[in-house]
Amino acid sequence: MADILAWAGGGFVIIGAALSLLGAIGVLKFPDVYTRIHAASITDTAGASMVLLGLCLIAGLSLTTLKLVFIWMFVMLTTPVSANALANAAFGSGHKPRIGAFQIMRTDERRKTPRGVDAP
Amino acid sequence: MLLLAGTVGLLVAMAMMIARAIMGASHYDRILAVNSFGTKAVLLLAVIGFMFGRPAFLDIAIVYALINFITTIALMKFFRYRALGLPLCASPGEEGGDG
Amino acid sequence: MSFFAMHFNYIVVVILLMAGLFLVFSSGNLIKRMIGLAMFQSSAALFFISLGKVSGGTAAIAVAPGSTEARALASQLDPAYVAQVGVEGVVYSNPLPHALILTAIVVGVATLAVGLAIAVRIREAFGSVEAKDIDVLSRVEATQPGPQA
Amino acid sequence: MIALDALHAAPPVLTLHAPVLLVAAPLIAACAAALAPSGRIGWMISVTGSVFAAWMALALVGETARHGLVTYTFGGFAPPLGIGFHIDGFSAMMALLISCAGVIASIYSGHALTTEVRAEKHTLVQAGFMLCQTGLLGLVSTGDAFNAFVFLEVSSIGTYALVAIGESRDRRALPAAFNYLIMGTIGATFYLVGLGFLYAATGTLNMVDMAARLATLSDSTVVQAGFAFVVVGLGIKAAMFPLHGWLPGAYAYAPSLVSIFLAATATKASLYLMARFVFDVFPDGAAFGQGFIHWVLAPLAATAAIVCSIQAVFEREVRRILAFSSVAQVGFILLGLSVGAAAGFSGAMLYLLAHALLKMTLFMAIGGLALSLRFRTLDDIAGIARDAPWSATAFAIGAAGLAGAPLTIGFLAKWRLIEDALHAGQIWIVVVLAVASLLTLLYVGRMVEAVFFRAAPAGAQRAKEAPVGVLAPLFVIAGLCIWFGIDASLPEQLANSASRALMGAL
Amino acid sequence: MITLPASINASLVLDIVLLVMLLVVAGAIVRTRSLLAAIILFGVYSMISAIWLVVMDAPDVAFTEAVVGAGISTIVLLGAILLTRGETEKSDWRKLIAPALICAAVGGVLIYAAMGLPDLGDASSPANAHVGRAYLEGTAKDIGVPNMVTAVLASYRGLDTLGETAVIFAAGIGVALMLGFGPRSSLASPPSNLGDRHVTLRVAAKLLIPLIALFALYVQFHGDLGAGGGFQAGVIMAAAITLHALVFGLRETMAAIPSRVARSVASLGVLIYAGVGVVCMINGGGFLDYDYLFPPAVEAQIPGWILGDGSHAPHWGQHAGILLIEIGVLLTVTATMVTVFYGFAGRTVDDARREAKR
Repeated sequence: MADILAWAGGGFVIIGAALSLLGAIGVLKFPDVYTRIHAASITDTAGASMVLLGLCLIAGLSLTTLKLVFIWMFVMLTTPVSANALANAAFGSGHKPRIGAFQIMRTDERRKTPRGVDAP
Repeated sequence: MLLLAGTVGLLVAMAMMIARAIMGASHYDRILAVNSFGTKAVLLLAVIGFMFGRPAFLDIAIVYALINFITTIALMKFFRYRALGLPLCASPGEEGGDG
Repeated sequence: MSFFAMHFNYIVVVILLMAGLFLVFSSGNLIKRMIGLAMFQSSAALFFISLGKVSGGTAAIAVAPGSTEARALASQLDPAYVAQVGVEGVVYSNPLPHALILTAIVVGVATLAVGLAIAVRIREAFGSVEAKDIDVLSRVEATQPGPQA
Repeated sequence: MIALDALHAAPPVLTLHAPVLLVAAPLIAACAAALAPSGRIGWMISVTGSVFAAWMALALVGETARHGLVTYTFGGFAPPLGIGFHIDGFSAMMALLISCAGVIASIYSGHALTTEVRAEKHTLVQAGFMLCQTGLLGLVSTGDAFNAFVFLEVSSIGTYALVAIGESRDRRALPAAFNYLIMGTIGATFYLVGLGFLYAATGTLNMVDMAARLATLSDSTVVQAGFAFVVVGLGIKAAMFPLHGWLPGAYAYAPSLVSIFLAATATKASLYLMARFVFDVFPDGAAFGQGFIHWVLAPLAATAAIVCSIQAVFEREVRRILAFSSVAQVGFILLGLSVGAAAGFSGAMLYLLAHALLKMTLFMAIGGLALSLRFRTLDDIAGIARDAPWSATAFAIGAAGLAGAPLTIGFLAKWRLIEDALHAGQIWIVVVLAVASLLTLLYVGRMVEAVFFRAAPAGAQRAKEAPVGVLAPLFVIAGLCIWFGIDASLPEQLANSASRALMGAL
Repeated sequence: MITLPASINASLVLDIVLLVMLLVVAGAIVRTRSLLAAIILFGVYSMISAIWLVVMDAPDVAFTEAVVGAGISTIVLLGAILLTRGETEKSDWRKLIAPALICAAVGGVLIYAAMGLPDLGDASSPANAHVGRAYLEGTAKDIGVPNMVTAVLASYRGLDTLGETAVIFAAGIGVALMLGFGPRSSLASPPSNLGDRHVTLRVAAKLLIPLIALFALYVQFHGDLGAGGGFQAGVIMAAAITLHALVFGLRETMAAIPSRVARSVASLGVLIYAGVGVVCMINGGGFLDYDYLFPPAVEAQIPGWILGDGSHAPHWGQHAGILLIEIGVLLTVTATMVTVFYGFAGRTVDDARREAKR
């Protein structure tokens, strides 16, 4: 039984790590701040959930599990909030998304802001 | 063994975050990278604790999550308001601002 | 190769120390100098911690002798090694450098805070945090007030 | 004058705990001063703390004269496991010097602070000043090398901010303080790295234990690196010649309270620690041994004594002249130390004491004048003797001592230094001392000439005589300069006992 | 020859990977001209070194590095560049030659010497065999707390920690002397031109602040059992207060904790620490000898069940002494960090201009 739990736990950890990795690729490859925030925050919460779930399975029921749950709560609370605050701040300071509804920019405007560099 | 694989995955993801933080483009990208790096570091610490057989070190992971959040807020506030001491809205009762 | 791996920590310490020192001496910006100073100090911390590591050791927080945790930790190591360097069946890393470096880190943050506070006042008094500008203004000042300047 | 070994300054209970009370008293006074409701009360607390520390230092001087060595164990764990204070004649002399300088400076600060610093900050300045004193006293008493680092930083971090508040008089205090902070931290970190190497080689941090273990070790690159980094680190802190760049600014632009205290003590405490390492922790032969002293220490010290004296001759700002002179005098002391292994250290020790007294007199006289007159250069203080005769007299006494005029302690100290050099057979050191003394005479002459024999420029602001609260400690110190010049038995006893301590193994 | 098991190799590999990351980040810090980027990267640098410290079995130090390097340092640095300027000027390469030579000389000496150091992890090196080993063997008998780092820090080398507390106190005094005691211009005015509400943030902060404070207390009182202690707890507590100030404004925070109170608490903490030492002295021991903290008559009255598996001598004095001094450290560190934050956050560019005119 314990063995199965340990293997399952390990599996969840790997899934979580893979999710984080996917998110990281997104952050590296996506074209602008908003898409990157999107990639990072979603995979961070999901990846963290998976990893912590896996560790819970390995740990069994103890103070350690409680701490893991605490970390999970913390991550679930803070990651979306900081992603939200970040996107809010970026948008408020005039960053224009490159894809989606704001994509249609005037050509001269697009020329002014080269790829990957934001307007002040 | 599985934990080791997880560790490697997280380390690679962290390395990518470092790359983003160095390349940056805008400072918002950097904050994002640091924040995401922090989350992954929390996970890595947790996994390492199990791998080395001392899960008691989860406290450090908790601290990390916490400090990471506060730093992100401070950075965000820095860019948006150019001051650390200002409140985020007019006052607890009325919400100021004109749109 | 093994020699290199076993001294890699020290090499990194030296490189970080050089990088910090370089930043302190080469940067004209006072804030950046403080960042360099912080890096410089942290390299000393890395040095001490590397000295205190014991192979196969665990953190110096006592594990109850004979507990499952203690047995799990010992099971990964050669019993002869554990008997030789372990304390009650568990191998620990050296706690002394950790205690020293805790103190040193605190000293570092204290220095950083005071240094930055002075840098802020410099900016207010001279209008710049570039060493170049400050030098020029100081030199001008040195010649100003005397009657026969 | 009484003999030191008959000195029973404090009751036995206090004497037993004197080593720790010496350090704890200023620390507690610092906390109390920070809590004080007004600057006046903060000042009283600070004076009380300093006086208590000086009392304890006096008790320790007596104890060390009788027993040679006083040890104190903290936490009930004997070194090397725990931290121990290890106080011999040298430590006791330094402790007495530092605490007495603290008393004088804190009494002086009652008047000086009111004109130099805004009232709301007085309690904090007193607290910082007491912390600075705590650090230096701990530094000279401790027998643990890492503990010395901690105390070094306690005093330094207090000092950086104290130097910087000199900005209200001259904004150049800020960059000077920043420079001091950077160089000081680099020095302290070098010391720490060196300590890391020594710890790697010996596995201990206690200096006695370290010395014992180094004696059994063969000379390795690790030990040599440890020695080099410790010496360079402390050399920066002690303003040893090529590493002295931070000093002139820090001394010149600090508020007078701080420059008085620093000039008398700060570099000397670092010199103390360096001497401990060079002569005690590393017995002859280990690391670079005598080669280091002959081929590095002595030539650098000689260069310092000459080059910085020349710089002082060509400097225009009064306080910077004194600051450059301080670097040069550090060179004198180091020269004295370098011949010490052959001829004994008492000359160097006497010179250290003398220089502390003289520099305090000079900086305090200048500080007293600055209370009523803003000045920078020699021209600004031309003819000031007519407006403030008493301060000018004290200044003249200090200046005469610095130049080595007979009947002052300065003459005696220089004489002994030259005697020691002759005794060691180092003629070139005698030549260097003579040349540097001539240069000293030059810049001292310039200052005295400006103060006494030049007419004040027309329409210049007039100075006022310093208040009694400043003149009293000033004349105590100036009086000591002369008294010790005539009857030097007390400083000589101190210096001899310090010299014996440094000569004997730990 | 003892064969190394997989976990040791794993830790060696982790060690090397993390150090390489550290080098890369350090290189980026040296190269970047944007101060902000440097500060953000410095946060990353601290985070990596904290993970590395865990790998090197130093969780206590990792704790400190995490809260100090990634937390306090970053916030203080941000506060500092707010009051200065964001970019550094490009320096002439000719001016870089001398610093590069100095660094190369220092580095050369160090590399040469470091090659003579014992291997990483050598249990029989002098560093690990002499005094360090004595602590490992003696802590259970002498002090009776599981966390040996705490034992060394608070009891064996308690004087160092008193000095460390004094250093922190000195830094608080220094920053207060330089930057004053909090806001002078009106900081109450909201950023009215920006229409942010940040409802989520405020709700989340309200939830989190008590949790963080609670966690700080856990770290404080768990310090002799696991990683943690007064310093770490103090910084975490200060972080909670900082978060409050960041979200609700400095005015609100200073209404709750005026700077005068913060400064008094800072000196109170040092006084508690020194006071414990003096009490031990009055009871007949040495300074900070906690075994003398309670007079024997009192110690006999303490019932055995309070702490106790009874495996070692009880050491009431040691436990109580460590507890008390850690409280002293907590108070000083919290109050000082808050004072430092007030100093940096409470000053605005307007203040600076006014001060310059004066």
